[in-house]
Amino acid sequence: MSDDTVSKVIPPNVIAQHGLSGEEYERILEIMGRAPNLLELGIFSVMWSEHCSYKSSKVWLKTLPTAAPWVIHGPGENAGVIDIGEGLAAIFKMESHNHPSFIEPYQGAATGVGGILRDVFTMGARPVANLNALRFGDPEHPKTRHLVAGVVEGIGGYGNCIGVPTVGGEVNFDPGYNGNILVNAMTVGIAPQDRIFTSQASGIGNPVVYTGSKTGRDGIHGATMASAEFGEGAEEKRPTVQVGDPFTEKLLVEACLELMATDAIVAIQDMGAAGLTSSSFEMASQGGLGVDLDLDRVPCREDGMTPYEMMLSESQERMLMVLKPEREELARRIFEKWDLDFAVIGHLTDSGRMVLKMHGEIVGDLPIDPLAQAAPEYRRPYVNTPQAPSLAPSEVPAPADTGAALLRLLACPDLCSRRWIWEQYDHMVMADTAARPGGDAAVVRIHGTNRGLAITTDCTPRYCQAAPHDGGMQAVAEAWRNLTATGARPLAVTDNLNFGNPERPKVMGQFVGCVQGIGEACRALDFPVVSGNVSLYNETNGKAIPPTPTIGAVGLIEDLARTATVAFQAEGEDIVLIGAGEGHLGASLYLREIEGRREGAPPRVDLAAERRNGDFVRGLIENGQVTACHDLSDGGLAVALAEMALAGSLGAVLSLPDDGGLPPLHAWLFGEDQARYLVTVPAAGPVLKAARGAGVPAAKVGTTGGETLTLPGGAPISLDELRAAHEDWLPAYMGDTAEN
Amino acid sequence: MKAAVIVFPGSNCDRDVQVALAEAMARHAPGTAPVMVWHKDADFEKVDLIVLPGGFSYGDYLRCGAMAAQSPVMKEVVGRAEKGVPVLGICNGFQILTEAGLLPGALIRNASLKFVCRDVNLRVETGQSLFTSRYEQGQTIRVPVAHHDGNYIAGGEDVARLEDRGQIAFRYCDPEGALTGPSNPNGSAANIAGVFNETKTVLGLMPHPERLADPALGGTDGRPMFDGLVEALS
Amino acid sequence: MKAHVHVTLKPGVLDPQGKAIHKALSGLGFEGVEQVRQGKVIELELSETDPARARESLRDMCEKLLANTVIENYAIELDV
Amino acid sequence: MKAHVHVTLKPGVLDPQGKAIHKALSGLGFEGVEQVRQGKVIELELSETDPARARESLRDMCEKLLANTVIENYAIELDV
Ligand SMILES: Nc1ncnc2c1ncn2[C@@H]1O[C@H](COP(=O)(O)OP(=O)(O)O)[C@@H](O)[C@H]1O
Ligand SMILES: [Mg+2]
Repeated sequence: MSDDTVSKVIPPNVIAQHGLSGEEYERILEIMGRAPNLLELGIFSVMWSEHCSYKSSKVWLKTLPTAAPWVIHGPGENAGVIDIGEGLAAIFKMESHNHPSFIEPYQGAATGVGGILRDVFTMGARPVANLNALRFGDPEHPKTRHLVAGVVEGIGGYGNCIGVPTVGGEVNFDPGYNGNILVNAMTVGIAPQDRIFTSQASGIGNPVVYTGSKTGRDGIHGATMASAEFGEGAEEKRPTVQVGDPFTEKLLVEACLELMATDAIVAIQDMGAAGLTSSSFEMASQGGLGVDLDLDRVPCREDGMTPYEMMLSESQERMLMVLKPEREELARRIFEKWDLDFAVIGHLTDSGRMVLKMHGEIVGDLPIDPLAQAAPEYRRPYVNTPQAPSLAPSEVPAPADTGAALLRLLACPDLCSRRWIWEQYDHMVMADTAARPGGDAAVVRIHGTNRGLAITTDCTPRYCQAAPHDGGMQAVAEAWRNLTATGARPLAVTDNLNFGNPERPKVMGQFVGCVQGIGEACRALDFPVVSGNVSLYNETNGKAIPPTPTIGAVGLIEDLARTATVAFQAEGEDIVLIGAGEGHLGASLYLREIEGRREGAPPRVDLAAERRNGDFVRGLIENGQVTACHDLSDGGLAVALAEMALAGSLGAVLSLPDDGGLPPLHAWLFGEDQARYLVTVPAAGPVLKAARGAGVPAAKVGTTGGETLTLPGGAPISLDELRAAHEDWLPAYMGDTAEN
Repeated sequence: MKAAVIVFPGSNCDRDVQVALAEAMARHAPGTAPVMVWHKDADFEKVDLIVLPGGFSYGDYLRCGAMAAQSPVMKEVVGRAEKGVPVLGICNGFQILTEAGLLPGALIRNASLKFVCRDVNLRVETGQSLFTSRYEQGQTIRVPVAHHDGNYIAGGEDVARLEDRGQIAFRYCDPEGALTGPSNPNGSAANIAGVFNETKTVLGLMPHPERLADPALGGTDGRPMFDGLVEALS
Repeated sequence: MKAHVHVTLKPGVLDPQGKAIHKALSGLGFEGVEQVRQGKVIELELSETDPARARESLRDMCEKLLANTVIENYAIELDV
Repeated sequence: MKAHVHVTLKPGVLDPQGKAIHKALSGLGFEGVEQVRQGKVIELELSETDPARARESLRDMCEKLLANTVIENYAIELDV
């Protein structure tokens, strides 16, 4: 080995800087049979970082259900793959870019989108939709506005340029995210089932090819940064910010898809977190092989880059492939056509080792399987979150004026219209967006067919905080409900588990509770988890974010002519409430926004009722019996009703059902009981009868019509007033005046 | 009828316009379909219509459309346009046409500085062109915009002269056809959404008629542009 | 040789970015800002060593690509 | 007083625009271009007449708004 890499004794502070514990270092010595050099230490450090190794979460992730007859590839690949019929597969995943987005919101969010897109097209899919689940701090916090502006612009900047529609997502504001925002991006792609690509390398001697952008010194140690808490030193980590180049990524998508239409590729893997290190390790280890890399051939953006920098750089828009040797020239021509770098940087071996050479010398030599398999795995101690006391509707005072309460809810940061955001996203490019943002789930047509995918992301962090297990269940149930409300059959889930420091038993307890809740709900709803991502250490100076297990979900619509949207369609239709409610106000938005209280247990999730009610509603939509449909969630019945009226520019009169036994009016209006939907039908009779037959609670609660919304016992509220309340908050907050 | 859609690196509405055009061709000129032309293929076959699609050619870096306007194929497009071959530029295609000098003016950053994607109303300023023959003058249509740099400035030319020569094709308006401030999504001079060259054989517009040419997507107001073109050129 | 090309909007051409910066500066409480215009600088590293030839080639680059002379002016500066 | 603020990407930070311009110039047949980086110039007209005070206020504007100091450097130039 060359001089600068000769095993010197690595000082303890350098080991610590690499985020490795003393115990972990001992294990490294054992695996290597000698002291590692700095390059090797760096490789261990990124491979064993929380981000890449899932060391704190793995034991719990294993408990999630991942199988179903329609699952083609579950967790373990770059993204999950499911069968959507007619020989096609949907490929999707969600991933976080939380820390980078807090440091540099535009580039952090943009590169987050770029990264998740790569995970999906690496597998052979053309990306067809992006979504983004965002959590910001208190609107009054001095940094929030700047972060919202930058993140939204960055997501749009990348997705718009690459030409993939951004069709949905979610946004919450909560002081719990003041020091740690969450940016979770999801991509869905479609591929022919017989052209799905994985990272499993094979064929000793086959060339290992690098393509895409050149490698720079950017993002070195991004993976370890994503796995460390913010503290006073956060500013010093700034040079790790990466700049995204969506134009190059667009070329990379097209070039990869062009090559994938041939039979040239043996294995392919994007260079994401931990760049060249993790992509080459992954390919070799999945194939049970070894790999020799000649670092002199790595296309570099700057002179004099060291092996350490090359192996750990997180420069964006790069791919690693193993090709059939006889197809190398074909591949080179395709990448050159698209003006992308193309370099054979090594080949596969049978050594089971990764051997790195530069200037003719070996600069690093590591065993692959021992490193991957000995990755630490922790069963971290945890304490369960104490049971939140339940709160009876009678313990929550009624508002002086229900209409005013509704207006306030519609205008609150967590419920107001997100139009200001989605209008900055091209949500129509590719000309297949059948249901645009603003409904329960986006619907994207499967190109060239009349079938569609429904897609959503959901999580209610305030529920997860109050009761992690129930909150985890609720997130899945809500995602399932959102898909169902469009008429889709829910198929599978990707998750993004965002939590604080897992070394703290309280945080670990939140994690465990949420994962268990997610698992239980997914099992009950036949809704397997096919991919996901874990983001831990989301805390600043010891203050953790609210537990936020974001659920992304995909469903299938067999006939786009038989779907429903939230918009009221016609005057004089009956409004039917499906599902039962007791007026649950614990942990509700009403309680928080109107009463200023954050307390109580979240609503109970009855998975059997979810399934029964949802299947019933989907049947109605498929039979063409309903004209509009919306699920009930934040803000309850009254808010759902107002959203339907605004979407259809048509009013309604809400009336109390005549079956008695109702909770207090305000609890009936604003309670957040689960497993419920509002539908409109030309006449309620047949639907009520069918519901009785199916054992599904249903009641007529009003009639559409006019230009006002009337709540029981209240004065009519004009749609204009409702619309202003709903639409104005975000643009006003972001400082957009009418003149723009 | 033969039509070509030019594909630049970074074009991303090429397939969208191909589909809308192909459907119009299937309706009015059965048996024909548009061809896709890679920007390096300067000697593409003779066609009756050239379309420059939307997207972010060359990432929209430097200036939108600037690098595409220098692409090998554009010399050929300019040459054919000068001989009277109709050229339609949508969104980025419009930006490329102004950069290539085929259309007057320039498109600069939206006044809001933000990307804007939403349906807008357009007033058809003339029905007397290859592109607008299936619309009525004064008619209001609804189509989406999606751009960051659609703020039209006449630059050198003045708007009144464009108006006199009948070079204004579409203007942003409210649903009733009034040219109001709030109905202008990007700050364009005189609410201009699309302009012709002097002979009305070249049209550039920021809105995307190809995105509302299919009832499954919520509207068909964009369809008459493609139908009219195919009908006239076949 | 190093060169800087300065590209600025012609006087009278609307400058949405400059306007927005102006507004934002006022919003931040900066007083006494009377006008703001935003331009671009393109920094090039050239292998050419003869200033006259470099300048000529740069002028050509500006006319063809770097500036849109309908709305922009350019100025070439050589680090000699 | 007139001021120019030059905002450039920090060394080592990827400059996708510069990269694309570089490629486009090669495509146009301009040879001998070795590197291209793109930056911004913000031109301000200030009512302040004291150079020291102007400079201080400009520095403040850069830190707060004109530059993204995570990835950009800035330089202030006063026309005096
Ligand atoms: N929370 C989770 N639930 C299910 N699967 C997960 C979860 N987190 C990660 N995975 C799976 O683990 C694998 C590795 O994930 P990750 O390291 O994020 O992928 P990548 O290397 O592509 O960034 C992926 O297949 C991913 O789907
Ligand atoms: Mg991946």
